[in-house]
Amino acid sequence: MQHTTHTAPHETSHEHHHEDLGFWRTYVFSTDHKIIGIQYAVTSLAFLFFGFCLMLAMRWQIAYPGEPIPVVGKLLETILGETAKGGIMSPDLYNVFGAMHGTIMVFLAVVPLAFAGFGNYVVPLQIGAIDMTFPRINMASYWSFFIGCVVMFFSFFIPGGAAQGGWTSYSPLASTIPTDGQTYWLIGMVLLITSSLLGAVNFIATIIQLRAPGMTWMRLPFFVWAQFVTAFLLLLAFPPLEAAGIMQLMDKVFGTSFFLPTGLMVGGQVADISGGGSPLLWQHLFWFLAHPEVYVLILPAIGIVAEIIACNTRKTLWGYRSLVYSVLAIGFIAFIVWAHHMYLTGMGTKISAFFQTTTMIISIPSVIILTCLFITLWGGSIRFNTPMLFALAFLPMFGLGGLTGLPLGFSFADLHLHDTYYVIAHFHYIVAPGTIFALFAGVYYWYPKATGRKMNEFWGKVHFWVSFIAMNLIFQPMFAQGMAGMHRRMYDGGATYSGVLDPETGDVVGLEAFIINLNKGITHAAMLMAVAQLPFIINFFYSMFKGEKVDDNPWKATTLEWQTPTPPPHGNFTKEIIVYRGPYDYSLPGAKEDYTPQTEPNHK
Amino acid sequence: MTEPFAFLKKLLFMPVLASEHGKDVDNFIIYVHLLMGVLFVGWFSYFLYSLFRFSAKRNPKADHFGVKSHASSYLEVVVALVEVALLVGFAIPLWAKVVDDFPKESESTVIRVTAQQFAWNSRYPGKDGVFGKRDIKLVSGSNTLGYDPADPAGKDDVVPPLNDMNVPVNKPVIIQLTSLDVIHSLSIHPFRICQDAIPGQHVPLHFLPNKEGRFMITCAQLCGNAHYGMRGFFTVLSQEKYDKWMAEKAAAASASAGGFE
Amino acid sequence: MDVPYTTKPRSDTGLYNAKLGIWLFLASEVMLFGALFSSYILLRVNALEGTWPHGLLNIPIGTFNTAVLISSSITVVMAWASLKLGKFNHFKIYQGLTILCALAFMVIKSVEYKDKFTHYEVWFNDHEKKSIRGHIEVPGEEGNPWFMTHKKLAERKIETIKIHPDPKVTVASGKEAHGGAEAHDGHGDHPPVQEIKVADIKRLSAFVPAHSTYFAIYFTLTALHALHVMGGALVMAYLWGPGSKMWKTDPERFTNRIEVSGLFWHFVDLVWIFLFPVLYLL
Amino acid sequence: MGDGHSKEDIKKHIKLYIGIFIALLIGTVLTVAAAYVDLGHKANIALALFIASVKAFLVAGFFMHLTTEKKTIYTILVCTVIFFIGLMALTIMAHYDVPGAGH
Ligand code: HEA
Ligand code: HEA
Ligand code: CUA
Ligand SMILES: [Cu+2]
Repeated sequence: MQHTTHTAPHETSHEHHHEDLGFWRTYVFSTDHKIIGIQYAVTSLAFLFFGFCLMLAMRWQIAYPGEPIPVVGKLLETILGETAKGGIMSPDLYNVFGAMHGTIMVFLAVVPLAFAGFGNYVVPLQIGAIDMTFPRINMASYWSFFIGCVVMFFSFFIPGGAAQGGWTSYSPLASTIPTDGQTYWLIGMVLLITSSLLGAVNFIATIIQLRAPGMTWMRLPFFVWAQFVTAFLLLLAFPPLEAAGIMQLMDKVFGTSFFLPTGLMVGGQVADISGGGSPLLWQHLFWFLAHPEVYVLILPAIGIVAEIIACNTRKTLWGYRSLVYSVLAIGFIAFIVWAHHMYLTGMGTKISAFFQTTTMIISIPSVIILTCLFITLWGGSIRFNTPMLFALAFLPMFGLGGLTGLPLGFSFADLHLHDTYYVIAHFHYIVAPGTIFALFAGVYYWYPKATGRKMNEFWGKVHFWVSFIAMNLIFQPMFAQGMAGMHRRMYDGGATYSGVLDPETGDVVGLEAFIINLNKGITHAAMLMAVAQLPFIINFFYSMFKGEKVDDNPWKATTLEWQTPTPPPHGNFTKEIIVYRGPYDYSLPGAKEDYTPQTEPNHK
Repeated sequence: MTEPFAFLKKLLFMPVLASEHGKDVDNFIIYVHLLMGVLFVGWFSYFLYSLFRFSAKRNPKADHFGVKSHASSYLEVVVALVEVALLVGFAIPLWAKVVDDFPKESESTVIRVTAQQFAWNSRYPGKDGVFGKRDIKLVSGSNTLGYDPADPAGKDDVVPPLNDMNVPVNKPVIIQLTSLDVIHSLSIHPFRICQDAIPGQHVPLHFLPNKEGRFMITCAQLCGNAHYGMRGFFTVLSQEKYDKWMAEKAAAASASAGGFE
Repeated sequence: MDVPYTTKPRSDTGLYNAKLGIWLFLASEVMLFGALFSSYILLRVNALEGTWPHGLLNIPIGTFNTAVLISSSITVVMAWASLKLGKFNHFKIYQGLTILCALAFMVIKSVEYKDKFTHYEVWFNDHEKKSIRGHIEVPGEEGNPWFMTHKKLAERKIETIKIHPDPKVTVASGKEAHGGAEAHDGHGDHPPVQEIKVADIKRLSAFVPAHSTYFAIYFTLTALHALHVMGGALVMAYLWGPGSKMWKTDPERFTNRIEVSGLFWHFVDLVWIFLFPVLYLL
Repeated sequence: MGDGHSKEDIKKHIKLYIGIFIALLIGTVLTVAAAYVDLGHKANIALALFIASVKAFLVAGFFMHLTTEKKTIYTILVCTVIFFIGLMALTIMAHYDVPGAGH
């Protein structure tokens, strides 16, 4: 059945004629976890960039409503036609870009990069396994993801463009928009979900079954724990969205009414449907995934940051056990907080009390995790290299994003803050200067393992500082906008809701002008952010060929991925791996060096 | 009232306030932000100090164990306790008040608000204080709300123009909210209210406007390509002005008969 | 360089890889079907008074199909047990029977589906009038048409159709209803054929997903289940045929494969155990 | 595969399997029969689900060897079931707990 592995003949052919696989089997249809990891990483970096480009165009429209988009306006008109007439973004196109920015960033960029990319590359190495448990399923997972990406990307170019119901795709809106974008979105999602499920099964099985001798649970690097919990989140939270996706697809294609109530009007006419469905059902099933999904976005990032902080403070992680229990707790509770996105759909006291309570409970392990990482700094000997800078910046950025989740977690405060830019700022602080910084950190940190060369430090630091400043200039003003009552998903950036005069009193009604004007500053900061990526992109490709050559363990780290040749060969390890100690034995009293690899036996 | 918070409200860019329960909302938001502020400032100072104090230059040899005390556990317990206090002391009871403690209909201004792409319909019960009967089976292209034209109670219902609702000041308002097509959300920031309008569902909400003025209704849920333009006005008038307005609209309604859109 | 524990269990977990893998996969399947189940329940409690159809499925056929699926799950364990006992020939027989059961299930299911696609309900513009269920005659169509809708009728400018209403029968749970497919000629008294003006029709729908949320969820659940049956049957057919060569080279691993595919098959059976009463009887 | 799966054990198991098979068939007949007895709507549902659960237990417990499975598998399945129940229960409860319930 589908869960069997490598057949024997395949295996032997490997052993005997190593070079025989040829280009396609080695680099394209590879079953090697490292190649698959890199495939995931490259695909998702491309989509990260693409998702950002969509947002740049949107930011232009928000700041300068109705003005032609500079530079790419003409190009958009050529490619997309009507919806970008004269290089001006139409409301439909704005909604397309908005929905796809969210979808792409979450499902096509950050998750595949953080979970599948880094996870595939690093997890088997860190636990001392020769590969993933099911290498061929691993390959299937990537290709399913890839086809999903193609479907999503292709949908931009169909008549009417891609999905425009927001990344949340709330019915009835998403199912009644007459274009086919949503259908493509759903098909794409089913493929992406399949990919995630296959990946999740593989990760869990690998971590449970393939740990090297001596690699007990409490000796796992924290990154592995984070990936382990993440895999469970994907495994059990995604299927309900798949079910919901199938039902919405039925609504779109077969005219059913799963999410469409009786008496619904579409385009001024009574809809020709049976009715009897429930719009809220979609929301429940969507958020049942989407809340755990946000932890999927953050946990691998926390894992990366923990690795880098331990290594660059030359200290063991403070409170390793609390860290582990905290991520387990987060993983468990993440399944029962989802309706905090639905407080204002009409929720009574009891249910809202339940979800507010679980939401507050889940914030505690986050506090513990951050506390442990902060305290780790104390007494360290901190090396400020590029990965460390990004990892350090992650902490307060995630802190800010997390803290601003607290008011949102109370339904009573949500009365004022729901669906405003405060929410946008809240989660972007976590995913953009948070997760993305962690991912940058990971790229800089593991790059030497994959290529044998380091990325340039100077340009790395330029990348860091400009990005850091730009990110804060982008997202900090959004808190103010949100508090002032500016709502998200506004084609004109809220201009319609601003500065109207009361005909009787002459008072200004709605948003104050300076709140709207912040839009311009934010957009300029986003452009700065774009410029700041140039050194990174150039550095990334340049260093592949010209970067400083380094040895197998350039950061002097303890975990197993640094105990292999660089880049690791097929099968990963050239010697037998036995683990004798915990993952972070830095600066052990009495040790020769300031790091003691996990493979080093105890000399007592 | 809350002089000590006036400054904080400015600092947080909160908009004007025009409802009774809004005070609680604002105060509550400020309490939470105080907690956040303390945590942020505390940890951030600690963070900067450690970066300075323990840089490799200043501290070339790391201490394997680092902090030995478990003071941070107490801190975590404190955070948890504050959260419990906010939850049990404020968030839950205040929410209960918002969703359950409805004023008497006879003592309130009752409005049925129906959202549609991309406008707000409103309907007042008229003199008899009773809305016309509504039946889902009657819904059609010309009678989108499904009101029974034969029902006498519906004859005096008042239907003001789209996107324009008025209420008297200092009298509770009950809004019965629904939608015709997709999900919208009725958000009026000065009143600190927000409620999704969901097709097929009628959700009531209430508040007490305590300040005269013209306020803006924002649609807070993506509802299609003109979501950004789905603006409406909600005006709080003195009782006299309100009565006058109501009389005008009622006259207009009986002139057009039936009160249908 | 082989991935370890593909055949022998790892000592601390007591599991071989594929077994852990399949259970993880099944866990996610539980959530998939679980979500659809939850949706079923929500839609049902959400339904307006009297709009949830009852007794439209063919209970005898459903019962028979249940028995077929249950039989397949005993043959599938027997196939595995035969391998454990080293009796490859018995394995071939049992595994073959399992595949036949799967095929039988699919055939019966398609007959049921076909019945639904040609069975209609008509609602009238006059909402005081009750809807009628039955088979229809449409000018220009031979026999009972498939997938007819009021839209198609209007497009073809058809003015009247004929309907053969179902006889009244008493169905499960003692409720009285217009009979479903089981109420074909034979029992019950046949109401007379009626002629209906298309202009009077508000909706006309076969018992297809668009008919009602009930049929929507019925078809979604059963079709998804049927996909699982087909997938399982394909894998088992592979293991019965070309895949069974492995018995010669690596019997233990082959037995594991049979066990793992069997686990999947039992799960498919398990889902049906719930689907049957919930969709057919309640 | 060791534990409990030696040839002797298997032979014993086969008897059990056949017993379960018969029990499942009887269960099916019972389910259908119970549906024709009018016990009140709720009781009918409860009974049908009860019989289905017993059958499910037999299949999962014995055909799928869950009664003698490893701890890892139990842990995974218990979590899954908890999340499933959470999904179903909370979604349905949220449906009933709406504003103005006392209104
Ligand atoms: C990775 C992503 C991520 C993460 C981790 C979180 C974490 C949290 N989120 Fe967030 N959230 C989103 C992504 C995320 N969220 C997204 C994408 C949305 C919008 C979806 C949409 O509508 O499109 C959203 C929306 C959202 C809402 C709905 C708002 C609305 O629509 O009205 C709510 C409400 O409860 C909420 C709450 C929380 C809470 C309480 C946490 C908690 O887990 C946070 C816990 C963390 C802390 C409490 C930090 C602790 C830090 C310290 C103690 C140290 C501080 C030190 C310094 C700062 C130096 N989030
Ligand atoms: C992981 C998720 C994620 C990430 C990372 C981001 C990143 C960013 N987001 Fe987004 N955003 C969402 C998820 C995300 N967003 C979601 C879910 C929504 C809601 C959608 C909806 O309403 O439905 C949203 C909505 C949203 C809005 C609100 C739109 C509206 O409501 O109308 C805005 C407005 O400014 C915005 C801005 C930005 C900006 C400026 C960034 C920047 O931080 C981007 C920074 C990115 C980069 C700088 C890319 C760097 C890439 C490279 C360097 C590639 C290198 C390549 C190679 C080497 C090959 N986002
Ligand atoms: Cu209506 Cu947005
Ligand atoms: Cu959430």
